[in-house]
Amino acid sequence: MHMADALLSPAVGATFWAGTIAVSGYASKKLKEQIDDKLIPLMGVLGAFIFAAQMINFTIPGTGSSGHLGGGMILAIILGPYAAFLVMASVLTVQALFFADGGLLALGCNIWNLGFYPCFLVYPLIYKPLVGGGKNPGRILVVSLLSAVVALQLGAFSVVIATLLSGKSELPFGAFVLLMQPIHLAIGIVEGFVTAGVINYVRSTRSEILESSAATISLGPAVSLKKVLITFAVLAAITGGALSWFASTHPDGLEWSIERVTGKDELPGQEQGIAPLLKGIQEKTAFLPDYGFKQAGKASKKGEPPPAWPGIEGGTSASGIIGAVIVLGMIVLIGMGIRAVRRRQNEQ
Amino acid sequence: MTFDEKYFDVGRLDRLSYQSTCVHQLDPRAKVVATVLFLFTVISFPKYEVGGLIPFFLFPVLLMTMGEIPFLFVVKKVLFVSPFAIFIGIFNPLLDTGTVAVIAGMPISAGWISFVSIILKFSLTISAAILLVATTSFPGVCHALRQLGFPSLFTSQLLFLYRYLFVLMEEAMRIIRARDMRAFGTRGTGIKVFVRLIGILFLRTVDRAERVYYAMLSRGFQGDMPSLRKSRIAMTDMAFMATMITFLVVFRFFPVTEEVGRFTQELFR
Amino acid sequence: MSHHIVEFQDVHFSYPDGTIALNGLSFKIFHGESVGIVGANGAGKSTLLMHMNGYLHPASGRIHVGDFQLDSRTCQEIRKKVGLVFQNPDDQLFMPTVYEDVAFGPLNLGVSPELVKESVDQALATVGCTALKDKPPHHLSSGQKSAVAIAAVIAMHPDILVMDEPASNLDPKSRRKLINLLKCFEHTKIIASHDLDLILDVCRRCILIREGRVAADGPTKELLSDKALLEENNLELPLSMQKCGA
Amino acid sequence: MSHHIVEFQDVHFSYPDGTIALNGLSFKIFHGESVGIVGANGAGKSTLLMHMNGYLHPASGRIHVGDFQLDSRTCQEIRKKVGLVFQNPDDQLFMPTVYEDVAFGPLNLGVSPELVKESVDQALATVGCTALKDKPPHHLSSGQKSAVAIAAVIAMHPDILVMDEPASNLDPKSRRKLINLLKCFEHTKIIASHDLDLILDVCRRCILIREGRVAADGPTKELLSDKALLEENNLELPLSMQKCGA
Ligand SMILES: Nc1ncnc2c1ncn2[C@@H]1O[C@H](COP(=O)(O)OP(=O)(O)OP(=O)(O)O)[C@@H](O)[C@H]1O
Ligand SMILES: Nc1ncnc2c1ncn2[C@@H]1O[C@H](COP(=O)(O)OP(=O)(O)OP(=O)(O)O)[C@@H](O)[C@H]1O
Ligand SMILES: [Mg+2]
Ligand SMILES: [Mg+2]
Repeated sequence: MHMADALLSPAVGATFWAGTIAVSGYASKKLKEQIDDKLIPLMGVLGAFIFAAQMINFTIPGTGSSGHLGGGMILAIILGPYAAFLVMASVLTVQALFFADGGLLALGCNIWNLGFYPCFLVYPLIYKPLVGGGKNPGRILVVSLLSAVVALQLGAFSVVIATLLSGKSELPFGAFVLLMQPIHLAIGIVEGFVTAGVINYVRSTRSEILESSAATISLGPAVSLKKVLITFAVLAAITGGALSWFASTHPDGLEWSIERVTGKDELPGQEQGIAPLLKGIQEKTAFLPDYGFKQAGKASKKGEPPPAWPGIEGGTSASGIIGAVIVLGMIVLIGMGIRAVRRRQNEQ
Repeated sequence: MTFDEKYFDVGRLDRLSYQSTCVHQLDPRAKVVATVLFLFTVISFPKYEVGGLIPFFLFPVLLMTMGEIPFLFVVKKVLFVSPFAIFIGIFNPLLDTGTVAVIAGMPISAGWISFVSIILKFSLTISAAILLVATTSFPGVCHALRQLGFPSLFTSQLLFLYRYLFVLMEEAMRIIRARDMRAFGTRGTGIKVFVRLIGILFLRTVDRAERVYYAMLSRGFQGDMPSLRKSRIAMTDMAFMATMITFLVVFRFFPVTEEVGRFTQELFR
Repeated sequence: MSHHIVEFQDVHFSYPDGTIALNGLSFKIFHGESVGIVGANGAGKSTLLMHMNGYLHPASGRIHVGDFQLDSRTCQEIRKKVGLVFQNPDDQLFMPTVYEDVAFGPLNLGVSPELVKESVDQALATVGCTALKDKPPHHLSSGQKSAVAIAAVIAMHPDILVMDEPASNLDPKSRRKLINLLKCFEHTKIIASHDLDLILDVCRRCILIREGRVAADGPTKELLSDKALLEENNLELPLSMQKCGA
Repeated sequence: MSHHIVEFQDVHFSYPDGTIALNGLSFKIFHGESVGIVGANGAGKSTLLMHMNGYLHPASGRIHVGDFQLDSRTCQEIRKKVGLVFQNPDDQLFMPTVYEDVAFGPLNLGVSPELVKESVDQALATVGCTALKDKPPHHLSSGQKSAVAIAAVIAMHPDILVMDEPASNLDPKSRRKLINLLKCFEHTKIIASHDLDLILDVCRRCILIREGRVAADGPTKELLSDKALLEENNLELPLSMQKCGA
């Protein structure tokens, strides 16, 4: 669910960056105050750990497809929100640079979505108050699931908002939401299981790590898990209802998106998932030229002479296309020229 | 991609970044700033812009050739990376069906144009990010960020992250190989085993962080990461920035593609 | 059936960053042999072992294991035949208890639970670790971990046992125990190590790798007493042979 | 000034999980000595070294290094005197390039940039790695990493060089190079290792640790030829002494 540069407008990209930089600055300042210099190498090495762990795939039961770790919640639980946010920012920076996941402008947005929500909303408002003493594995599991799901839902929703505000995509709000949220519900559940599994494992083998971590200092009074769960269920029902109402005001959008969502139980980014989807879309769009052609034909019947090539907007689009081909050709030539010169230099 | 392939990929990019071509020798700050300006310029084009984006391919091509970065490597990265933009963009032709042009008798809908625009922007921005690190090296980028005012706490731990990336990826790779060697297909690769692997890797990571911290203490670490890097902006860097900005402005505000096309049409008329 | 069990024919392999790791490697290993693989740091030993059970695939050249030629379809089959023991047992022991860890491989092979139990018990007995059955691996000493890692592999009844640096970081006594253990295995054994004394003790035959190619291949005793050859390859006489001449 | 440079007096230490690692350890090391620390896996060697420059503090007992008694106030001073080379060079090379890594210590000591440059260059020259200056550590071979890790420590001009398993995973030639390098250091040297041949080559004196206590202490030659004592401690004769008698 990495946001991509190509979908962003400069204003939206810059806004997210501004938010991210502000939070990073705040987090750095907070950390500087309480710093234990042990934290710098720990943060760096844990960042590398998250990065490496994200590269490991596992099989999701029942689907045969594979998932991987996000890591925001684990970091927040181990390091506390400030350090976790910075580490998450670093992990995403490295991803943007080494895997080009998303791109550099979208990085601000991605850090916000995958770092801010888990560290500064979900961790202090859900995980920490609910987990209690952090001693009960069952409770850790439930709270981790809830936290991961909420964090990912917020992140996914944020992607939708950013994309819509940027205005580069035609997807209507309702359809987009219905496309993103269910997928991220699945991802969130998996993430929650993994988070709880790792935390419980660490707790059972080396509990001192969790106890000494910055995150567990000054635990607030434990809130009743039941109450919060009920509240969440109610909230979920309300938002679900609202969203589907919203979506149903865009009926055609709803129709096809439901079709897609139900036809597809894998995570995005899986080849198996996307290939048939793309194929379907190709089939859908195949009628477009045909359809357009008829329209053009109809227009010509009305007596106007059919627009001769290069078409309606005559000059502009023709010279545009010719120009594009020539410019591209020139760029390729320049590239090949430099390469040839280099090769000759190297040979000498 | 398997773990090995991902790991090798990162390693290869990292190795490319330690070459010493003229592009690699430019000041990292200049390259970071230039990349950001480039990205903003590309992104600032409106939704339906196609022609105006094409001249911008000059930059990646120049960086690739001058910086001796294999062309196919970058193309592969761009193709295989982050399907999200394409995934979302592909809806445009579906939903935005108004015909805006007819070319060679074939009507083109606005959706297709905005989709092509997304693809072009995508290729440009992704290759810019890859080329930044391939021609600057990751530590170079980090030092540039620090000099440009990012908090030193952030950049220091980013450098640690970079350093231990390779160590931990190798560790993870060995663990994964050990799992896959006894997993035979998908039986042993479920979430239970995964959680344990991650748990073990985590504990080893924490222990390693401890040892690294000791190693730092033994060399007088007291909370500050000293740096010897005091790069000075040279004339070549200034020249690079000036050229870059000029070209960005020209390509952004002057319809180069169309003019070239019009000029050619005139020639053959 | 062919009587050789592993055959490399002109195998080439480069890592994606361009490092040439194997560069025309050819050899045959026959049933029941014990072969040491030696060479300088970076000679390509680990890369070679990774090919042996299809973790890496050759860029050119062919690899036969048993009746199979290695390719992406046969590599699962080949992994059943070839048991690889990793250098660092911590990489390999990831289940909650020793028993579960040793059972991991056989279970994934689809063996029935009773048979699994049997082969686990047998494997643990072979390496003398039956008493450790219910311990979590992280509470074991390094020597015990090495032994359990070997048990985990032999529980899958491989035809060939392949090991990368089996004795590093073991104290001399645990190392000696490991050597004795290895000596009494009937399997075909292939061991890569810098510990030339271990190779001398365990392996009859020795293959010397240099820059991804076979530089010498012959009886361990002869090869490891050829001072000039060893020096050329960043090696030296096994320690137990060094002082005696002097 | 005291003429002994390191002194442990009845040092006890347990890890938080209750493992007793040091259990009444006492010894003195004098200026210019080279001392090998040997013992079985888990005997407490690494724990001992960690005390030597104050990462771990004894639960009871006293440690003197030079003129200081180790406590949380003096440990900064003591760290300047004691250069610790870790077993795994990856733990120690934490900066992005070799040069920056070697410079890290001197810079933290507040040395001026020119002097830093000088001592870095000198340290790299000592270990023969000048050419690697601008490389990132993860592109080095294991032998090179070990050498650079030593350079990083000697660039701080410590009085005492402390090493944990310096030769593991090195090929025999690189190991020999390292031994020669160690031999020509003038420093007081303390080396913990399972490689008894290395200890025999480099150290005059040897301390044998068992269960967190000194089990024997004496000239290396004598100690490492006492077969019974070694056997008791999970060790065995250095390989280079084994075959000769036979
Ligand atoms: N992941 C990798 N990416 C790039 N090059 C690699 C990688 N792994 C190994 N190499 C290179 O391949 C060559 C062979 O490495 P290999 O690990 O097989 O050597 P080795 O003989 O096992 O060495 P050692 O004795 O140090 O274990 C070396 O030059 C090494 O630097
Ligand atoms: N972080 C730790 N927490 C708990 N126990 C530990 C820890 N590190 C070591 N120990 C235990 O302390 C004892 C001494 O360990 P130490 O690492 O000092 O042994 P060693 O002599 O260095 O062994 P080796 O030769 O295997 O390196 C062992 O019983 C070990 O299990
Ligand atoms: Mg190896
Ligand atoms: Mg130790």
